[in-house]
Amino acid sequence: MSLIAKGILQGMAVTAKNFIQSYYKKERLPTVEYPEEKSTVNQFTRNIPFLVYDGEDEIEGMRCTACKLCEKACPPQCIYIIKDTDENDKPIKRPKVFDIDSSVCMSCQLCVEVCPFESIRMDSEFELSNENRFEGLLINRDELLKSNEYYHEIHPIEAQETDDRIAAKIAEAETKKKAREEKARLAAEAKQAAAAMKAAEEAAAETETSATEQAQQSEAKAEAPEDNPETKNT
Amino acid sequence: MPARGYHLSKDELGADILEVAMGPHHPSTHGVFRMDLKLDGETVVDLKPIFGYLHRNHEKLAEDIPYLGCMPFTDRLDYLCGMTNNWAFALSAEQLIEIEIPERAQYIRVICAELTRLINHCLLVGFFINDLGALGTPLLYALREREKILDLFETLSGARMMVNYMRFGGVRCDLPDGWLQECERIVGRFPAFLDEYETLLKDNEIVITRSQNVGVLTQEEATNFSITGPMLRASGVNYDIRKVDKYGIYDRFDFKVPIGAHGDCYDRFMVRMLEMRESIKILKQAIADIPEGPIMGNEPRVFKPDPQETYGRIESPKGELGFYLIADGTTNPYRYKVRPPSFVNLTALRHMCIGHKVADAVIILGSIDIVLGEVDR
Amino acid sequence: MNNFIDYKLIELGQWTVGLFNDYPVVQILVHLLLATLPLTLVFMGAFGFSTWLERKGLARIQNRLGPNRVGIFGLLQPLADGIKMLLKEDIVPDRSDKLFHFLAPVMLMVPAFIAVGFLPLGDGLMALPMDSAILFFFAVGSLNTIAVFMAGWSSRNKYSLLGGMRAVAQMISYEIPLVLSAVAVIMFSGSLNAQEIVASQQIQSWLASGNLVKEFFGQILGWHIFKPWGFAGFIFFFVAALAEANRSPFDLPEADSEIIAGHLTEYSGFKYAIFFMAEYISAFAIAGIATTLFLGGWSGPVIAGLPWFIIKMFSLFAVMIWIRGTLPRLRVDQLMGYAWKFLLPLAILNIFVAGFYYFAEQQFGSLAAFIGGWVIGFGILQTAAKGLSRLNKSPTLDGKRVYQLVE
Amino acid sequence: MSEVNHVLVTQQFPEVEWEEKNSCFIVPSEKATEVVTWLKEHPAFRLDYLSCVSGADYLDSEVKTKEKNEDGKMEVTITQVPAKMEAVYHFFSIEKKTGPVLLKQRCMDRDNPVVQSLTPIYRGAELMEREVYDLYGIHFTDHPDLRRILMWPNFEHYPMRKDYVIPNDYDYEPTPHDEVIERARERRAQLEGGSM
Repeated sequence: MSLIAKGILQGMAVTAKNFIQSYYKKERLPTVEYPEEKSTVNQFTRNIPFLVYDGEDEIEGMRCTACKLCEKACPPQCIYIIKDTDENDKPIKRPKVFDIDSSVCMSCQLCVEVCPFESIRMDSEFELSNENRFEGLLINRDELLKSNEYYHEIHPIEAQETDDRIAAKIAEAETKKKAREEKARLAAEAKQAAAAMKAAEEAAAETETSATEQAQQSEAKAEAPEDNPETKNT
Repeated sequence: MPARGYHLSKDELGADILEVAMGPHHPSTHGVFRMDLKLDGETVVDLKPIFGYLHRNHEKLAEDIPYLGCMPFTDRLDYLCGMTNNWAFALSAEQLIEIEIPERAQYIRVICAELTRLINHCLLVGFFINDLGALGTPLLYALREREKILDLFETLSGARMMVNYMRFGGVRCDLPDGWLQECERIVGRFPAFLDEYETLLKDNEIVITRSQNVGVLTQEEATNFSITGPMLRASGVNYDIRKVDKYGIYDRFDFKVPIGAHGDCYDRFMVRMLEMRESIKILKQAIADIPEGPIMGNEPRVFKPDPQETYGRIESPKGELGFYLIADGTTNPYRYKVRPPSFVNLTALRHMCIGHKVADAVIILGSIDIVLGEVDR
Repeated sequence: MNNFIDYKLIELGQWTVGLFNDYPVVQILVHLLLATLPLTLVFMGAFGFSTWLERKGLARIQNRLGPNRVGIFGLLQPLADGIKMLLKEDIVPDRSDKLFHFLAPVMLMVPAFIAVGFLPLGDGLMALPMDSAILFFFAVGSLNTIAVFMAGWSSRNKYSLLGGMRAVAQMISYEIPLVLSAVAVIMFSGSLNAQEIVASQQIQSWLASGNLVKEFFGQILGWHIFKPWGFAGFIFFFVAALAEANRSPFDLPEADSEIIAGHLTEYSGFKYAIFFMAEYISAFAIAGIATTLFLGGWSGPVIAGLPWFIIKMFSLFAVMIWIRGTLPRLRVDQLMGYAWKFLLPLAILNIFVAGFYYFAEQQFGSLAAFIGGWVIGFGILQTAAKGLSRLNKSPTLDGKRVYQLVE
Repeated sequence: MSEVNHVLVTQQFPEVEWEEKNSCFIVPSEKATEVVTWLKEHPAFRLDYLSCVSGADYLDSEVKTKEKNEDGKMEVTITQVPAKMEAVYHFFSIEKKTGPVLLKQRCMDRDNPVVQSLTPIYRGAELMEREVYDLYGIHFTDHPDLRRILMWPNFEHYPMRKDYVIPNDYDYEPTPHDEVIERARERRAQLEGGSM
């Protein structure tokens, strides 16, 4: 070290540069003054889950079917579901209670990934502070339910993808249904034709067996897609 | 005035030894960590690290959760480096079920891991200088740069620190549009920040006098103490798991491993600075080469591996992060053990501190780079 | 004359005292009040302003905004802090030595205010006009060692104790280079009187010449800092002053990353505020005396007097803030080593250089002495500094290092 | 995982068992120091770096293996596996850049498991062995400072053991689920009733 320490002066030059540039360079002053100015929430941000419903009515449009897959997948076990029942105590595919304990939730998104009905999604709301430590942080079904429009607002890309996927599913189901109807119709026609043929050719009694076989085959095919769970839900 | 109220004991010559419990609430123990110091004047004659204030028995928790459910818990180990923790766990679990990882996912993993290394190292260097007594200025510059990378992570995975991004057989989602360009821009600007940082600190006479020859670990000691990561390399041992195991696709990148010669705090600081530059090199190559394609193999979410044991490890920014898994044929791990780098690196703390001053004990602790989430688990 | 502000202030004072000509006892009291009250108020205000300045400056250095909520630009922040401090509970540790715990902040504040009294704020503006003001300043200034040690010892906290011990060691060590670097100035100006020291830094012949340009530069070029020994002396003085005022990088007694807050650990509420205030006021005092000794005191072009003094004092304070925002802290043994092995020999050498400079000026004239002094005198000092640092350096400390990059 | 030349070791130390399934050495405790020192010095291994020490706990269990017998029928054989505790060491070689080599010290006595500490040879094992002691209750002889590390000093149980019962501590940290609150209330009432 001589009289003037070079390294120290270099360092002081750096801090002086930062001091001066902080007055005119945005890069040097990244501070956002929070309550007045909120930093833009990224559309990929995830925080606490919410439930999506379609259309106007919260209950009618609810996508959730209370299948409890998310409850099982949640690592800290913060989701709590009770299935709804109708007046005859028959379970219906809708949650009566859907609670998320936001004090326990660790925003891992595993519930979103397991949901087969595109119902549970991540919110980007971050101002969750509450005066009540226990009940206040427990978010119930009605608070969780948010419209699909809201979903589009916060996560446009993801919401569009989801909608497309649902639309594709519906379309697929439609086509399947149509195909089924078509096949049923064809089968019926074939039956009719066969019956007619039978009637016509009872006397002749020639190609009877092959036609019946054909009809049976197509009938079996038409029945097969009925077990597909996805078509049921949409 | 009698010294009533101080815990004083005598050494063999009859001099008073002052016992100070530094922590668990102390400005520079990096969390709830305690060092019981015995001081002769200002010189440390004995040091006892006390752990467990943040213990939550994460290993026990994992035994009741399916493999995938453990993934978000790994984020909380070393909460600064979620990505590398994810990768280490994914790597171990992938050894259990032996699956192929698509090319693109491999590249994404490398990019994320190296970004994490940048985050961790620039934060560590900031805190280290903060421990030296600089009033937060270098730390805040480091935080300023880290913020940009955290924004990248947020766009990618939805969260800034608790990313939960990697999955067995790939990563959770593909890169959003424009992400790579943004990443390239940030990585391209990073060297300018490093230059500024080095001008601020590297030749600073006070930093040099404070940190050189403090907390020296020789090559043999470092190996014997099971030290890993930048700390080991600062002691002059050429051992980087990225080079040794070549896990992922690290063998495709051209990068070098910085080696220190003295094994003191200054070397640890400089090795980290140089490692950041090497990480930037890897990042640039990875961003240039990343192919299109799928990001996920088709592995079921819940699986039952055959009964077996596996140990997967990666070079996390702090050192060797390993996961020792014992599978018993069910969906949950039978035994889930984390080999945390900062916990093991703390073994050498006592050895390094004895004979130095109190102020040195603080910077030696800082140079080890601990995160209590990982130490106590 | 251009230092009319000072004269107006003095006239105002004389007029006020004159009002009480019939009551001699009251007159003395009024006189005392006039000497102390404005000073106290001004420096308390300056303390408030400087905390704001420091927080704002540090924030900008660290790329933050700093206080900006209370008042415009956060200017009322010090007031808010003061109110907060007043309202806070005053916690006294149960087993502490209550009397000394209480006395320590008082003990620290009183000398700080007395020291301020010795500052030549302007031409003739001095609260305690005294021929040996500089000597008294250093005498009073060293009292705060006792206060800090009292605080550290009486708190019965180990961190406080460590802080107190550090403070004693540090302040006693740095007192010596501090005074020795002032000795050169005192020798050169031949007086302990602060006003005369300031006067010795004005080129009197130029001031009297009537030439505006000469008058302008006559107020500047005579400052001791422009002389080689003055420059070196200023560096030594400033470094030692930082240590005396517990400012970074010598803030070891309250090193927050090591010993929490040192001697302040067990103080809260308004006692803590008083500590804070006393420390800032001693920092002002020491900046003021550095201004007096090396930066020409109140002398300056156009509006010589109080404004220039305040500008210079605050600039030095700003440099202190700047240093605080940049540098890490030294270790305790290095700190002592730096004082005894580096500053002290150089300060002594500097006295000799100053002596030779004085004779050279007498013999060869100002200009020759100036050039010769910078070439020879400063060269000697620089060589000595380099030699000393090489001597002091521990053999294993190698400064710049080269790192290997391996495959 | 690289191949381990296990024959070398088993030839040198006949007591050491080689477990093919997990490719690890099972070392009797009394031999552990000797074996490890030999492994550390031997040029074929040079295991200079102890990476990881873990504990593992196995309760009494039954293993069902299905095999086809001569008739082509599936036959289930049930083998009883006795309870045991293991201290598992992962070694690597920094010099040769090989590894890992697994080494297990096994004790069949779950109530009082004692194994040999490797801290005198690898100082890095100090904290990790303490952790195993703390969480599993495995005693390491010759360990310089065997204390609880993560749990508090007067904690009595070993939380990572498989038969450890997690205490009902909802009293301290209730969560807002009605059920949980109810459970906490019940327990509090139970406690108050008991104490009064």
